[in-house]
Amino acid sequence: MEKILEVKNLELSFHTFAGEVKAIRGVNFDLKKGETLAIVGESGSGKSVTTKAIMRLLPESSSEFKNGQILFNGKDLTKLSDKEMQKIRGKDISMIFQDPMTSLNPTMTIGNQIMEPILKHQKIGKAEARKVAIDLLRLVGMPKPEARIKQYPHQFSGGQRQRIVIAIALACNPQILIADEPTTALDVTIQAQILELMKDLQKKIDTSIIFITHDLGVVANVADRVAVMYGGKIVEIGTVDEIFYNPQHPYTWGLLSSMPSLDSADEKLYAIPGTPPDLLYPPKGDAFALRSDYALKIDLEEAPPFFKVSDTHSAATWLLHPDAPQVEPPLAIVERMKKFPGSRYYEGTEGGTY
Amino acid sequence: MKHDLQKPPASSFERIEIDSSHAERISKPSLSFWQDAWLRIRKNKAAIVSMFILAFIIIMAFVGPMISPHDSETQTITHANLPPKVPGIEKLGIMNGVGTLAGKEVDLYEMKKVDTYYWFGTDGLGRDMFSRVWEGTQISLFIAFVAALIDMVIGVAYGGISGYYGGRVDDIMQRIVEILYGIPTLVIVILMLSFMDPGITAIIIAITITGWIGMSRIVRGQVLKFKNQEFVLASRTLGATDSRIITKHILPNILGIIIINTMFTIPTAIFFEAFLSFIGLGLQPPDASLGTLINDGYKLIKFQPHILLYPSIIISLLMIAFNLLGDGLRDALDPKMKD
Amino acid sequence: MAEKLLEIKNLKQYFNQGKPNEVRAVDDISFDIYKGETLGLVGESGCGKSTTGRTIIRLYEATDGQVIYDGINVHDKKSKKDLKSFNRKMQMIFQDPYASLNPRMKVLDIIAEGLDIHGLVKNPKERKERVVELLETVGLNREHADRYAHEFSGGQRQRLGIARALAVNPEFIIADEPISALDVVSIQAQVVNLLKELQEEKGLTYLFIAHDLSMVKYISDRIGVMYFGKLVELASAEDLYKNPMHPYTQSLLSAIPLPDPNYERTRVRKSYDPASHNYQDGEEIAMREVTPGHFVYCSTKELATLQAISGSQV
Amino acid sequence: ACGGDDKETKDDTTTDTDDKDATTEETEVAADEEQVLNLIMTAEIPTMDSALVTDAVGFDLLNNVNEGLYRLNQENIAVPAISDGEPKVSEDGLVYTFTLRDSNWSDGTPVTANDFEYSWKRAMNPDTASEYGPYMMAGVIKNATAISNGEMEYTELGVKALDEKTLEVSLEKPIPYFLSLMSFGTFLPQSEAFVTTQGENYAKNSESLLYNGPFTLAKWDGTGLSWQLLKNEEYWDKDTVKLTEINYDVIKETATAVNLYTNGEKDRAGLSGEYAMQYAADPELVNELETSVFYFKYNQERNGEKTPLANVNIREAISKAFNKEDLASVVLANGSTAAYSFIPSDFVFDEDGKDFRDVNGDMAVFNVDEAKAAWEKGLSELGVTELSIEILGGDTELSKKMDEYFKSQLEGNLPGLSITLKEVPFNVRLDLDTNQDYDIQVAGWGPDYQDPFTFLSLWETDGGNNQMSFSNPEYDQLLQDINGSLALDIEARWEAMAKAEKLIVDEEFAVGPIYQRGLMFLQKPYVKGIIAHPFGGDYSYKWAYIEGK
Amino acid sequence: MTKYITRRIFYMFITFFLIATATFFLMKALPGSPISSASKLSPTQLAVVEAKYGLDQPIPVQYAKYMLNLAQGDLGNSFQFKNASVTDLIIDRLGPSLILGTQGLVLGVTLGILLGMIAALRQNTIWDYGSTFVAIIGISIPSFVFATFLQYWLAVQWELFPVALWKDGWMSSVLPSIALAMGPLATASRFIRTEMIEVLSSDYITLAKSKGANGFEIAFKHAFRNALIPLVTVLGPLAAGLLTGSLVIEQIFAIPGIGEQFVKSIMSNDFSIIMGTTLFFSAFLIVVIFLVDVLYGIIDPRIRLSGGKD
Ligand SMILES: Nc1ncnc2c1ncn2[C@@H]1O[C@H](COP(=O)(O)OP(=O)(O)OP(=O)(O)O)[C@@H](O)[C@H]1O
Ligand SMILES: Nc1ncnc2c1ncn2[C@@H]1O[C@H](COP(=O)(O)OP(=O)(O)OP(=O)(O)O)[C@@H](O)[C@H]1O
Ligand SMILES: [Mg+2]
Ligand SMILES: [Mg+2]
Repeated sequence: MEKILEVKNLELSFHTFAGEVKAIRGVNFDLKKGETLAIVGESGSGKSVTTKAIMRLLPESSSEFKNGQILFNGKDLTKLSDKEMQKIRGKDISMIFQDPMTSLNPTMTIGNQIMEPILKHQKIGKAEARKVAIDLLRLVGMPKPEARIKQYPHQFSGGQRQRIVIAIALACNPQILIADEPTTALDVTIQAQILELMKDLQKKIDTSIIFITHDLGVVANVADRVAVMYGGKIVEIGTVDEIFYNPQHPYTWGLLSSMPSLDSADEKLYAIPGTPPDLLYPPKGDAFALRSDYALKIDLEEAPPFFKVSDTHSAATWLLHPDAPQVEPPLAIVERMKKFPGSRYYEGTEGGTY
Repeated sequence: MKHDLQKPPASSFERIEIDSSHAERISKPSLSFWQDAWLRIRKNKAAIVSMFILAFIIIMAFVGPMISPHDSETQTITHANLPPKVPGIEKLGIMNGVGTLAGKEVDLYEMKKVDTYYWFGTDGLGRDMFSRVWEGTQISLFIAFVAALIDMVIGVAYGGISGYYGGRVDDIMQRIVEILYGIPTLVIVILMLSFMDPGITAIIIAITITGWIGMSRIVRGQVLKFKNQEFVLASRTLGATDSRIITKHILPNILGIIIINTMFTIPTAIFFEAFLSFIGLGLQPPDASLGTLINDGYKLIKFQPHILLYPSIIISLLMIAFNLLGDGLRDALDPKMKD
Repeated sequence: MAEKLLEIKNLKQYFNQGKPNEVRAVDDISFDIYKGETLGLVGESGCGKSTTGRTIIRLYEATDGQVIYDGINVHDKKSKKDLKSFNRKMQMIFQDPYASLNPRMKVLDIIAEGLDIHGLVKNPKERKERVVELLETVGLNREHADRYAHEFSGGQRQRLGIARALAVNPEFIIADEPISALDVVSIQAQVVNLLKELQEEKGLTYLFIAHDLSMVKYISDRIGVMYFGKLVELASAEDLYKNPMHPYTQSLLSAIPLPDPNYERTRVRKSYDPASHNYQDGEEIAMREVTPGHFVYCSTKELATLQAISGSQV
Repeated sequence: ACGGDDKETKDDTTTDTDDKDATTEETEVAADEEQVLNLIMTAEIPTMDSALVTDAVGFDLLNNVNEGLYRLNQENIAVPAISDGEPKVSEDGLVYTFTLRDSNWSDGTPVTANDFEYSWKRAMNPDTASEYGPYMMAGVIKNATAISNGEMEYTELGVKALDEKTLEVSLEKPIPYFLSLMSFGTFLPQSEAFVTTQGENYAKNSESLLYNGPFTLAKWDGTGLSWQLLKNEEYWDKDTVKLTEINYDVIKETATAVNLYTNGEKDRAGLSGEYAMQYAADPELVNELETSVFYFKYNQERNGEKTPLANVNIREAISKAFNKEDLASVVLANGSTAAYSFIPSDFVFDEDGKDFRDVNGDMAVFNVDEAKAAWEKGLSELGVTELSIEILGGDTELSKKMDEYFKSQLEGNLPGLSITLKEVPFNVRLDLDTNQDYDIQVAGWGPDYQDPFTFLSLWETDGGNNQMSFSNPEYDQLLQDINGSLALDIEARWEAMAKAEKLIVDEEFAVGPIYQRGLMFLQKPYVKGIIAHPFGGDYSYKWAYIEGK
Repeated sequence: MTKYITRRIFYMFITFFLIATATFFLMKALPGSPISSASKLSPTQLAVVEAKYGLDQPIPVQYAKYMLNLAQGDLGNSFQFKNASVTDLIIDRLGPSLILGTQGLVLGVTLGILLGMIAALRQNTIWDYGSTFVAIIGISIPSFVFATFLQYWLAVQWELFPVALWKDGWMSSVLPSIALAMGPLATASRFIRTEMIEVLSSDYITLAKSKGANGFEIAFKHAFRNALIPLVTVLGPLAAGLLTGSLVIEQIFAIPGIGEQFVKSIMSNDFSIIMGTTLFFSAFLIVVIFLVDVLYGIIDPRIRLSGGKD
């Protein structure tokens, strides 16, 4: 499949009064046409910053782009002028934010807000744009769009507002849609509706989606591929099955095993102890080592490189180093691995090799 | 996704035990709210410069009259209306005692046979402007601080009660505020003068009577915001009394805003005093404030600019400093303005 | 089951009563909470879960109804002293780990607040020791006592909130979405594990409010489902998940995504339409016991159908 | 100064005294010079109703738009105006019979004797609520005292129109200065027919008024800040009037006035002290001495208790302990002069032209030694070594500055004295004065008629203005004689008044004269012939003209 | 909605009534008498004059009378201007004050908004410091000093505008309006700067940026209206302050306005003018506050549709 976006070696810092926050410390990933890449990770792991860096939406005054490339269809976005970037935003790449309550302008009718990118990027008149906006609203499942287009955001419920935000994002049929926790603020039932809606729409307009969330259930639902972020880096990346059924990084293990399954018994949940690192003072070696049950001596010295697990799957942990000792993943993970052909605990008949 | 070429020694792949309490460590140094604010404000150059200016002015307000060779109240009628003359600087062609008299530039010191130096010149009664200006600064600052303090107390109490108890109480108290807004301040001020002698006290009371409304509104808004915050509810479920909630939870949280507002109240008070002087309700001589000095001086702008100049410079510096400091504090204390 | 700790009878909480913007946040609900159990309360945002919790703990005066704790109606007028002792027995953990800790207080003072109010410690040294003990209980340590809330991460903050509630040795804790604001499951698990441990150690009773159903199921013995101010279903956790009877509960359960791609590929969501009940005028709708311990808000007609279905299943 | 100017102009413009010639001359002047004057007022016109007017602006304008029986001439001597020559005076000096000249109101109707009778009675009518009517007439016009005390109907006032042109005025007692009073605003005529038709609207604006003076008022809306005087074509002496138009604007800020003057928009601008100093060498600066005197008013009894000022030595000490010359020239610096007497100079003269001011010579002269001696004496009489005294002053900048000077001088020269200053707005000061709630007050007085009595009468025991508990039987007796037994004996009266003045200023030190107010203003050199008056209206423009603009 | 407005109007009247009452009694407590030459009159003469003005009656009676007259729209007659009714006086004097106040406000607020926006958009650059400096200078220099400077330089020296007086039509109003504008300018620019900075960091601005909006659209289409909301709340007091605070300016520019007259009335105990003017001011203030609420609703649809602020 064709790579539509490549992020290479992205490094980014913020300058705050307390010092330099190294928010992104070397991020690499790519996005293929039509796929959904989910990025999971704890709060502060750098998910939003990564995507905002792609959109070049970070505050110019306090953020510093240190290194790397962001190639969109081969064009390095970091090198574009503001004007050129404005042409890309909303047209080729668009974005949905977490909080539908605050991401709409309270003093503008939703019609105008939807029409804005259309008028901006497509050479059509107001009346026509209005029609497009109504169609979009209908597309995202808003009843009576003709009437509601004249209303203001506060007259809509949270779920409806998120639909409006999606309508805005889709207004120009973008090649990439970045959804930064689009359902976190919503109820499960509404979340389910929105997720279904996004999947439907993706099929219709064949866009690539970067989907940020920390809800593993949602990841399992929407993603084709998954990137796990921790402390400003991607620690593991692979297809959704690889990540859920054959995870390699202890952090991924932690995430997956701390989730109670609906039919699990009463045993104690696995929990990752402690708190994520403060990126003002990034740790020397593996950022996760201090919270890990599987820490190696080298973790405190040197950051692990990526080790390839398969063509599509790699993870940054010393555990994959040939010299590393074999460790026993948590029970819940072993359970999961049992279902994955190719993992060492595979119990199926398809006969995986390692 | 390349492998490390430099092979690490096998020993480094030993498993280790990590103390889990390690993971809970907070690497940031422990900073209280105020330390944090201080760090922020330190980054704000304008605020820091303002602080220095303020400190300088405050120190000079007290030291100035002492270091001047002339007393502020001694009237040497023969030395009236002299322009500034400063030893040393006089050679540069400024502050050399030359002033305009009857449309001509003359060395007034020579003409009046004065052989001492008046750094800021003299006024119409032959008093030393240098010490007068600094004593005026003292009074202005005093008025400002006391007024701000009283204003803070009343404004905070009024707004606090109104916001905290809400409902009926709030309704009535807000109506009263509306009415107070409507009664002209001047009527109140003049009325007061019939009960008390004009002067600092009267001015301060005048400011107090009318100046706290803004503060009370702000405090009320803040209290309304905080009284339903979860940490206040938590304290309530623990059985905390109203007074505990107010003093331990609400007040400390709105203190920042109160301080910021005070920073903006101070210039207002200094100004109000100047305004009262303009309409003739101000200080009683020989007391002078920056406001009254400016009032006396601005008529002489053409021929004796020095009488207006120095108090104006100081009052402007004070205003600028307080405003910039207020701005700085707002940025530093407002959690929304993180980073 | 064990003895009743709390009986909620016909509790109503209307905001802005009589005004055009009246909100019936809690509209005539009744349930019991047994000693030592965890009762989960789920439902969509705005259905009245928090209000229920807050009314129980008297943060709001109930519009109507009773909350009987240990045989005494909490909402009766009481002396200050009674209130204080009641405040010690019942505590609350809040949803927002940022808003629930006073940003201007040190952790030591936040946690010691209950101790101070109830005079549980005699001197500063004892106070500090007690706080450290509480910190250790929630997995934090001595060095955290002198810090300010804003220096902590979300999970740590939530644990501080728990320590604060524990300070007065309560019997009953209302946990209002203690994990919803915590981002990833691994952090949520810290808190959930802690709550469970504490329950075992201290024999606490919980009212656990949440909308994350998998966690609720994990921690709760029984679960109530709320919909627009009403309790629509109440059953043991196991039963509710295996055999949801109210269509709203069914829709809720079908909407939860699980961290299992294979399951997700096949999950079908049901939607709930309140009109589907087709209630007739005059039909009395109430909580009715369908199977033992399993209550559903339904009409008598529905009850019959439900019983028929579950009967056939047995 | 103005008088001198006038004589010159007369020489310049009029070659002979023939009226006709003068007229032709003047029209010529008017042809090549626009006879327009642009003036500044410092306050609005509160009213143009001569019965109600109380303030300087009102009197000033009335003097220019109306004319009474008498008018002050260029030498500031009251000369017959509407009165056709001197009146007939009865033997006892109690009845004056005026014959009126033929003259018209601005609407063309004749001015009659009834207009005077009506106007004066109207001023005494309680319904009119005139303040100056009772004040000026009581003790002068027959029955006025009784009327103002509400004991008699106002119609009983001793004024009567015998016919169209004859007015008979009866007095309560002989008044030596009566004729000069006749030039005062309160005694102007009003047309009964006009006033009654206008009713409520009378004097509301320039249209609802009638004028019989050199000018008429125009463009005045009753409260506005600008108006105009236009030459009155109906005025009986209109040939003397050269100005066709005077434009007024109210400007309260000296800086603004000076700026307008500099820009050429105004022909005259008053200067306050600070400005006077700055323009000291300006050739356009004019200094004019007014007839207001400012003085220390020593309150001898406050709140029922005697103040230290009840001691004559203390009063003497204070009167002599400050340098009045410095005060006038440096502190005030506005053309004021030090005052060494209570009656101003250039105010009244005897028949030989000798200024009343010179009779007593300088009194209460600044003399530190005498002051100290009196002070010591006073202190020992009081049995104290220190005194704290309050000075009550105005709240204008000038009075504040002056007060500071007093404080410094008095405290410096009188050991043991400490002065507190109290500076309040005018109405507050009046209130304190009425309640006699002060120690020393810096007060001022301007004359209401051209006789020293207007000053001397203030200190009559229990007099309306004597809010300082000064009482001296000898003085009271003198006052009684001055307007009683000596009323017709001009010389003896003159002496009695001098004696009275000496008594209060130099013997009893009841008041301590400070300065006689002067005025400084800038005036364009082409403005000629403005006459300043010592009382009543401030200026007359009847003789003013523009030349050489 | 109509119910809300009726209630508001009812409250407005109550407030107005209370202000009238409070002012009346306060004013009666002022020292001195409105009779200008009181000191010259004998007590009996004074009594006659006072009786004519009804000042001899007990204060409650005077109050009742005043209120009755007020209800009929009669504010009485001035003491200073013996032949003018207070209503006429206020009407005559109001025009210039209103013109100056409005121009000053509009000018100040417009420029202030502009400066504030520049400062916020170019935060921590020379633009920001420059506009902050201008704003602070605006409040640091007393308006009379400022006015004096304007008059001297722009009118006397450069002859661009009339020096003073209310005679050259609009030109006469320029300098005083500028002098008056400084206060609102400073307030507005500070408010807008703070609010703009906050608005610019909000989610919907980020969303707008992500739609491809350029700097101009962000500032004016999206941020501006939202940043305006808090400014609206201070517009009321600001407007009222301009009217009352203009006395200094009116005096310096010799403008027949109401502010200057007001001070004079207080100084001379002109009861009827004090009352009339106060009532007028408070009525104005009350109406302005009401209008501000309406404006609030226009700017912020959240309030418009819920029909009320609280
Ligand atoms: N404007 C900024 N200034 C300074 N630091 C910032 C800024 N924005 C983000 N950061 C820091 O960058 C790091 C990564 O933040 P980011 O918002 O990408 O986290 P996230 O993974 O999106 O978390 P969440 O799940 O809470 O959204 C954090 O440490 C955060 O504090
Ligand atoms: N103080 C209040 N005044 C008026 N209405 C209120 C108040 N508190 C809550 N409500 C309303 O009562 C209803 C129930 O609110 P509640 O907070 O109990 O919901 P919840 O189930 O806890 O929702 P969430 O999951 O969002 O916390 C909501 O419609 C809310 O708007
Ligand atoms: Mg994020
Ligand atoms: Mg809730």
